Amino acid sequence: MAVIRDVMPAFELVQPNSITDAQKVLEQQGESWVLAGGMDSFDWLKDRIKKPRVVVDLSGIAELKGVRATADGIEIGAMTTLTEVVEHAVIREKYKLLAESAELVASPQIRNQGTLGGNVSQDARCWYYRAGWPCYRAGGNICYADTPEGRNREHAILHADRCVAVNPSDSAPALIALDAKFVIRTAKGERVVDAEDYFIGPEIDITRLHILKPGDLLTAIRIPSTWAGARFYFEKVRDRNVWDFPLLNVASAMVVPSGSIERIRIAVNGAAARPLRLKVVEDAVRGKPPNAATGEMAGKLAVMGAVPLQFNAYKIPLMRNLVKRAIGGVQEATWTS
Amino acid sequence: MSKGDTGSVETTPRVYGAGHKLIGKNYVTADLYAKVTGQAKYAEDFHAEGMLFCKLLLSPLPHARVKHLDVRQALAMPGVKAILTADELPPPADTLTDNGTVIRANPKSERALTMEPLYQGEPILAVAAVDEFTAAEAIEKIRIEFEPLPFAIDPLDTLRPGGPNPRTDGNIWVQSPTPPAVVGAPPPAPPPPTIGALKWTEAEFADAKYGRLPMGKTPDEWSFGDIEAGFKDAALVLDETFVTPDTSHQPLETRSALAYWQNGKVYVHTGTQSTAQTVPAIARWLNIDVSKVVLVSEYTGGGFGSKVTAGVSLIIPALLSKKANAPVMMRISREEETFIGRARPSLLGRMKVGFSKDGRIIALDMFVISNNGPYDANGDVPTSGRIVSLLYQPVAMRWRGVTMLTNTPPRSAQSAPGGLQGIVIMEPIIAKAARKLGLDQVAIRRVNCPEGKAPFGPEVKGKRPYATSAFLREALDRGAEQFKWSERVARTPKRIGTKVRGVGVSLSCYVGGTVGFDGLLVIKPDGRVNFQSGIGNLGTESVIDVHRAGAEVLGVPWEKCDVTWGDSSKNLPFTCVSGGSQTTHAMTRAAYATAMDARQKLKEIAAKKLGGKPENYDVANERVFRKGGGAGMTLAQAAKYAIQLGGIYDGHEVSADLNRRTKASAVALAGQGLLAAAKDNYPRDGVTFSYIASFSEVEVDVETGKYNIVDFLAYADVGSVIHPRSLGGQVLGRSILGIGHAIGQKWVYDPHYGAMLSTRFYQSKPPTILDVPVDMQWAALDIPDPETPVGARGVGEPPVGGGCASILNALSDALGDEIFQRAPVNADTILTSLEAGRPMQHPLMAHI
Amino acid sequence: MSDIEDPKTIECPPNTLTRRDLIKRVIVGGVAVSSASYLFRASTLLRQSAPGTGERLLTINVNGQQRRADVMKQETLAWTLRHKLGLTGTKLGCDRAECGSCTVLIDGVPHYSCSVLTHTVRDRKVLTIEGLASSDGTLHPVQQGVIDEQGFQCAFCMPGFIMAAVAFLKTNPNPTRSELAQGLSGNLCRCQDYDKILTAMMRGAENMRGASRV
Amino acid sequence: MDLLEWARNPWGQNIPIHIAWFLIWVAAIAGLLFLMVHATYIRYFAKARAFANTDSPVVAARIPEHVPRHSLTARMFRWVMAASMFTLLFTAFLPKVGFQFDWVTYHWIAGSVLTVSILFHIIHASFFMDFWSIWPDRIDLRDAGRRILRFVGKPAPPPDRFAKYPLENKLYHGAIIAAGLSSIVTGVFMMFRVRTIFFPRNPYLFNDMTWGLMYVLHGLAGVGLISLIMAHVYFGLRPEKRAITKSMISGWMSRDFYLKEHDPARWPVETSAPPARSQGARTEGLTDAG
Repeated sequence: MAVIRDVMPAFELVQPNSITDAQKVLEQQGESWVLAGGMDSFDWLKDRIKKPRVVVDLSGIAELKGVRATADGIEIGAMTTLTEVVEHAVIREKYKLLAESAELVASPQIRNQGTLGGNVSQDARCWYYRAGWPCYRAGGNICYADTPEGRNREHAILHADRCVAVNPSDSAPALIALDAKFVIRTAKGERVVDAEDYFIGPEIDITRLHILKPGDLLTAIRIPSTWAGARFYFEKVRDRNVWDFPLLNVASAMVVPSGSIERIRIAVNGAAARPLRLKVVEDAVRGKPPNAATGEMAGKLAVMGAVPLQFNAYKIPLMRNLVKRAIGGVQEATWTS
Repeated sequence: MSKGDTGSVETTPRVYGAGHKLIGKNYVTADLYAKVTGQAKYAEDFHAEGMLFCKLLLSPLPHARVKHLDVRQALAMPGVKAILTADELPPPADTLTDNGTVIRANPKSERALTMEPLYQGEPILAVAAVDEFTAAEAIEKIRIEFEPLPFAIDPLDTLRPGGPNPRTDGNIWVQSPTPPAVVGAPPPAPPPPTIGALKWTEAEFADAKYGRLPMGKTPDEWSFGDIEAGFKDAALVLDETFVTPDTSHQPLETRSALAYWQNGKVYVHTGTQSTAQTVPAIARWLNIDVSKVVLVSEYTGGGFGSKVTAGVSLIIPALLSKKANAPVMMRISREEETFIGRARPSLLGRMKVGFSKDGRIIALDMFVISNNGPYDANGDVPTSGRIVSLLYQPVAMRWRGVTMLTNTPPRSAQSAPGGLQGIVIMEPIIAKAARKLGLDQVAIRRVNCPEGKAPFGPEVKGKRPYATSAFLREALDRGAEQFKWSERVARTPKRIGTKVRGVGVSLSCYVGGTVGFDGLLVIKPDGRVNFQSGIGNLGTESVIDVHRAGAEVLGVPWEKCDVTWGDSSKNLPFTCVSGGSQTTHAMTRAAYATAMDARQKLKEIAAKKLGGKPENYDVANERVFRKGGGAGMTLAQAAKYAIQLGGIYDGHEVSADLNRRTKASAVALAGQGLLAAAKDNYPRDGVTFSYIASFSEVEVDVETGKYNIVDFLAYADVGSVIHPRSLGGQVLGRSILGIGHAIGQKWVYDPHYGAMLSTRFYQSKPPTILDVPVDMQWAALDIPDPETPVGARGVGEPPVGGGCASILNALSDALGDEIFQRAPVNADTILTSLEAGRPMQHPLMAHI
Repeated sequence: MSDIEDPKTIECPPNTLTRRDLIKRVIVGGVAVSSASYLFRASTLLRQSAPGTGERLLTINVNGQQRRADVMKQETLAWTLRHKLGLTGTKLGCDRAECGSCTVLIDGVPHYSCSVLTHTVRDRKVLTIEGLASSDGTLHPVQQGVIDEQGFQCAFCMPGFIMAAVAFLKTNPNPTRSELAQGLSGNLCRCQDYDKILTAMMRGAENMRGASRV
Repeated sequence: MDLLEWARNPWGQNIPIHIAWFLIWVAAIAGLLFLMVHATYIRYFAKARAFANTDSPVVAARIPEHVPRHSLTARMFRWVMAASMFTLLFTAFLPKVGFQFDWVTYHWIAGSVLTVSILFHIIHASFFMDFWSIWPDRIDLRDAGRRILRFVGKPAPPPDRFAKYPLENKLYHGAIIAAGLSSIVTGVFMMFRVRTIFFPRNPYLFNDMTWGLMYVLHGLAGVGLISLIMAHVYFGLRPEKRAITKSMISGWMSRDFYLKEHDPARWPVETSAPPARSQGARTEGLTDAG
């Protein structure tokens, strides 16, 4: 049977307006596809790689949208658009790290439609996987990128296990650095997990980047006030300044009361199948001044055990330098002309 | 993040077209209102009653034979109307040139569909159905099995001893000689090329181990001067390998087409770079008479060489429409365009260059091979040699090259075909030489750049051909001044923190015009002048701009002028294709000739009616009148008289030297007013080229490998300026097209399956608005070319090479010569090389 | 788009056209005809395909008009606009949310209409390039800016750019070139006329400010 | 219901990628059913079993109290193999039934251990042990025939006692060889597809179809082993087989059991002159655990 990579296949569109209804639908319908902003989903559908019988559109569910103040920090509905996140006063004031990361996602139109929940739950962008090839991640038994001649410039340098795809999310490392909690609604009820536990690598499940099981819904992301107004650093390195996914990005939150790092959380993405929280680095720099020397040390520590593929060796110095900057900072260069 | 509006170049706005009323002046083109309101109809915007949609089945293999095909299930689906396969295509037709020469069709050339796909993504068959949804479902119901055949996506792989052949019978085109001319008979055409196999020895491949391009036998070679002597005398000899990327044209409008048959004629709506020349192409592809083809192409969403005469794929809806007896719309998806749309061939180049101590190039040994795709050979390889020989004026030069076939999508001319590649291979070497010789980058280009009737290429009949003119040195000097070159070079520090700045300059040039085409206009009895334009409307605005020259000659205000374009049934003249930057030059000449013809006829009419000799009359301000005052008449009156007089005056008789297509159009328009039609017979001493000096500054972050283009200036030597705004758009637009080759555009292929991985924009990386400075600068010398009456030369291609090369030179100025050996240059290249202290990227591997 | 009839007024395709009519309609205003033929084909499809059935006739507010159309569940807004409502000013450049040619405003916010399901904009206001000029034909200040500066080349990307600019300039009426570039960064121009586009859009901003003053 | 999972390779060709995982349950259930049927049969329906006893007291007297059965090396190999086999089965199938963990590393390490131990066993068995003792011989086949006849109530002479290994044991060993070797051979090649310490990763060693079949074979052998090992453990725990199981730990079996079940003529345990053969009286034996 021939293949065509154009024109969305037919599906039944269900548009619930409450989480409960959404869950009912997901329980009743077998192979159904959950549609948030759709910026990732439409690729799968238009390429006719995924052909769900039912698509459940969450855009009508008010309770999934908006930013609410909580007793301790804020709660962001999973269906809140990235633009709303970028522009929200409280986020800009207290959790700028998240705003900065969201602002660097794709393009303005995509941020107007793409949601925070979607951004953290999006699938890998490995070009073999996205071409619909039967790789491990697609349920097959091969990785086409990690072969003697495979093209793997954008692939993993850490924690690869058969699959070498990376997680492409920009907001994920920021949320990990902010110690965010992800609220998941499952058939059994509500479940809250730490940001870093929301993501899983191929060694655990090679077909998914996160812990959501069919029928589960990510409903909200809570950010505790623990890191409000901390010293933040976010940097994303990509080829083009619009649209492109990160080659690597880094997010850090530090509390530096008196010249030395008291508390710190730091994460990178684009290096492995899940955003990596760098606990080793955190422990190593705690109590040290946030300067170039500490940064150097942190950078070297961060890339320990990194294994380059044929075309992605650059990611090692890149990650080293990004971690270094996230802790030691970077000198702003301005020429007078 | 573009830092463009900090530290930008301030300029005094230049005034162009001194002494002219229309030429060199800005105005609003007639097509703009429709564009800006969304009324402008591109091919895909047309609809027809009962229109069917068609979808293509593409080959998943790079080279294979269809072993088994079963479409019954698809045909049985409700809503599926017809399926077209390769065996239903008309046989390729021969071409009859205007001088009667018959050019035999090449049976091995590309066709719209095939049962032996030669690249992944080549169309096998097409399904027409009531809608796209049904057509797509039908494609998935088709059973098809392939027999895989050997394939090569890398030109070096197929050159290796025992390497795979991209086509069953070889890997290169072989041209057998043209038979001798027979007296009386039309000049004979060369026989269609055949396919042969070229393999190099292991010994010849030895260099590849060290990242240097191996140099085996090549079918093509030329030289002038004594290069060995040159290398002996040289103060510095450099031997460098450089590889340029394969880049898709990616016009935003894909090659979609709508077709239907009425009264035995096929009506085709599609985008094209030439309304006039696409009609015979369609007739040839469908193997029908030209008179049976109507082409509608009012607006074309970009071409850049990929739609020179549209694309052969348009016969698919045409044939399906005949089969299903209904209009058929073929909407080409972006992915399909990536395959069947065209691309620029990558060139692998190796240059041995000998410099005197003042930087003069005294010997140049150039070797290039191209990655051509499986079908007809492109001119990039030979052109690269001629452009380099003109732009750097080497004292002695040898050029060798070969065009290699591969199982990758077909290539075609892309803005500055061969020119970009030649310049981009050459410029980094000049930059390196300047550093080694301690010379200023502008200075070393000054001593080498062409001037006046500069020679190029090898001798033809004992004499080297030469350019009509070149004022590049002046452009270089003025550009350096405007860009504050010396200030930027002197500025310290070069590095602040992790950021390093570098400046780059590049010369650039390309063919700037052809001659010998026709113009056609009618002065209507209401006094309005109607220009017939066969030029494609692909955004350069030359479709309208060139006629300003005619209006100026006729002394008619632009408000009284109309331009007819975009529909071959509307009697258009024989026009050049808008490719190779020929239009502005060729068609202003034709417009000028036509306007002169109209002036002459006006004077003759006046003389007939008012007495005296035609030469006693003059034409200006919409009147023809006796010199020194007295009797005269308006153009409106003259038009009425022309109709009364008939004959040569209203188009019933036209000059014999016109192209038959122009004659046909004139006949159709005869009697509507004063009809002027003329062929451009103006003499031209030399070949027309246009030139650009490009300047850029980059800021590189050595910790991330990321860089921004801080500033850019292109200074143009393109003859007289016709329309400053569209010229500026071309100069900067094509510069960025070149810049794209430096900062990211590429193809990525999986070598094992011969499949393209970079089918999406986020993978092939066309530049975005944030990848270039927010205020780029351009200027033009506005010095008329002495060999053309209007003085204007073409501009489309010349800026491209300079755009790319000036960025590469700025990068090596910032980072040194040990960073890259190929374009594009990205964070990965920069970081790995900086880590290692030498170029680390696989230098010769294709599509990484 | 006054020459376009509302599809709902056409029940079946007029099959009594002369050839001349057909060609005329094809080239000028064939849209009404096409949406008719679409209605026809859609209803046949309705019978044959199981998924995507259910209630498909919907009314959307486009350019201030209530427009009815028969829309498949998997249909994108770009497709509905172009093929059901005849609003072909909205272009499809990539159909994958990475070129911006299909940008329209939904409740004043720019979206890639190639990546919006029509069924999700039922109760929202859609504005396309065709709805920008006022009914008397006066161009929107941003459109006028393009005319003033001869912005764009092939202009296939133009409608998307203009819609993005119109929305951006509402939030930031007096931007620097860099800010404007950021605002327009979701749109690709392959003629790479970015510099002239920015100039034209800056002029558009100026025109808008001028217009708001009077 | 498809027994294999198929995929379309980059060239659009259909290739099997592995077995359908429900076969795991099929194998487990099959194993379970066998145990139940067998246990029930033994408990309620099994006829008394008879051997032709040919020992003269003289012979019996020559048999030592503890009949040596398995050398230390043989036993060590046996338990190493068992351990790696269990690791392989659990790391292979637990993730498939929902217990997700980092399994691949354990799997290929256990696989390597098994491979080495099997290689050792082959050499050891071929050169240092009575290689043929585990393969059915003519008498086994003859006796099998006789037993069947007696089972269906036809007259037939009683079968001889076993040699070192009962026929069932030999057949089981054969099945294990088949399943084990196929999973080992395919498994070794599959190590080219993951990162191991042995060789650079190269998934293109074979063409897609060959690889697919290899994965299928590996899977089938794997699920096959589930049933086989279930049966094996079951027998190991059955009362009448305990002596054999024990001997796999201690290395010896008692003279009584030896004389009941094994024919000194076919499995001589003392080096003196071969025992004289004679027909004669019979003794009631254990039930046949075929």
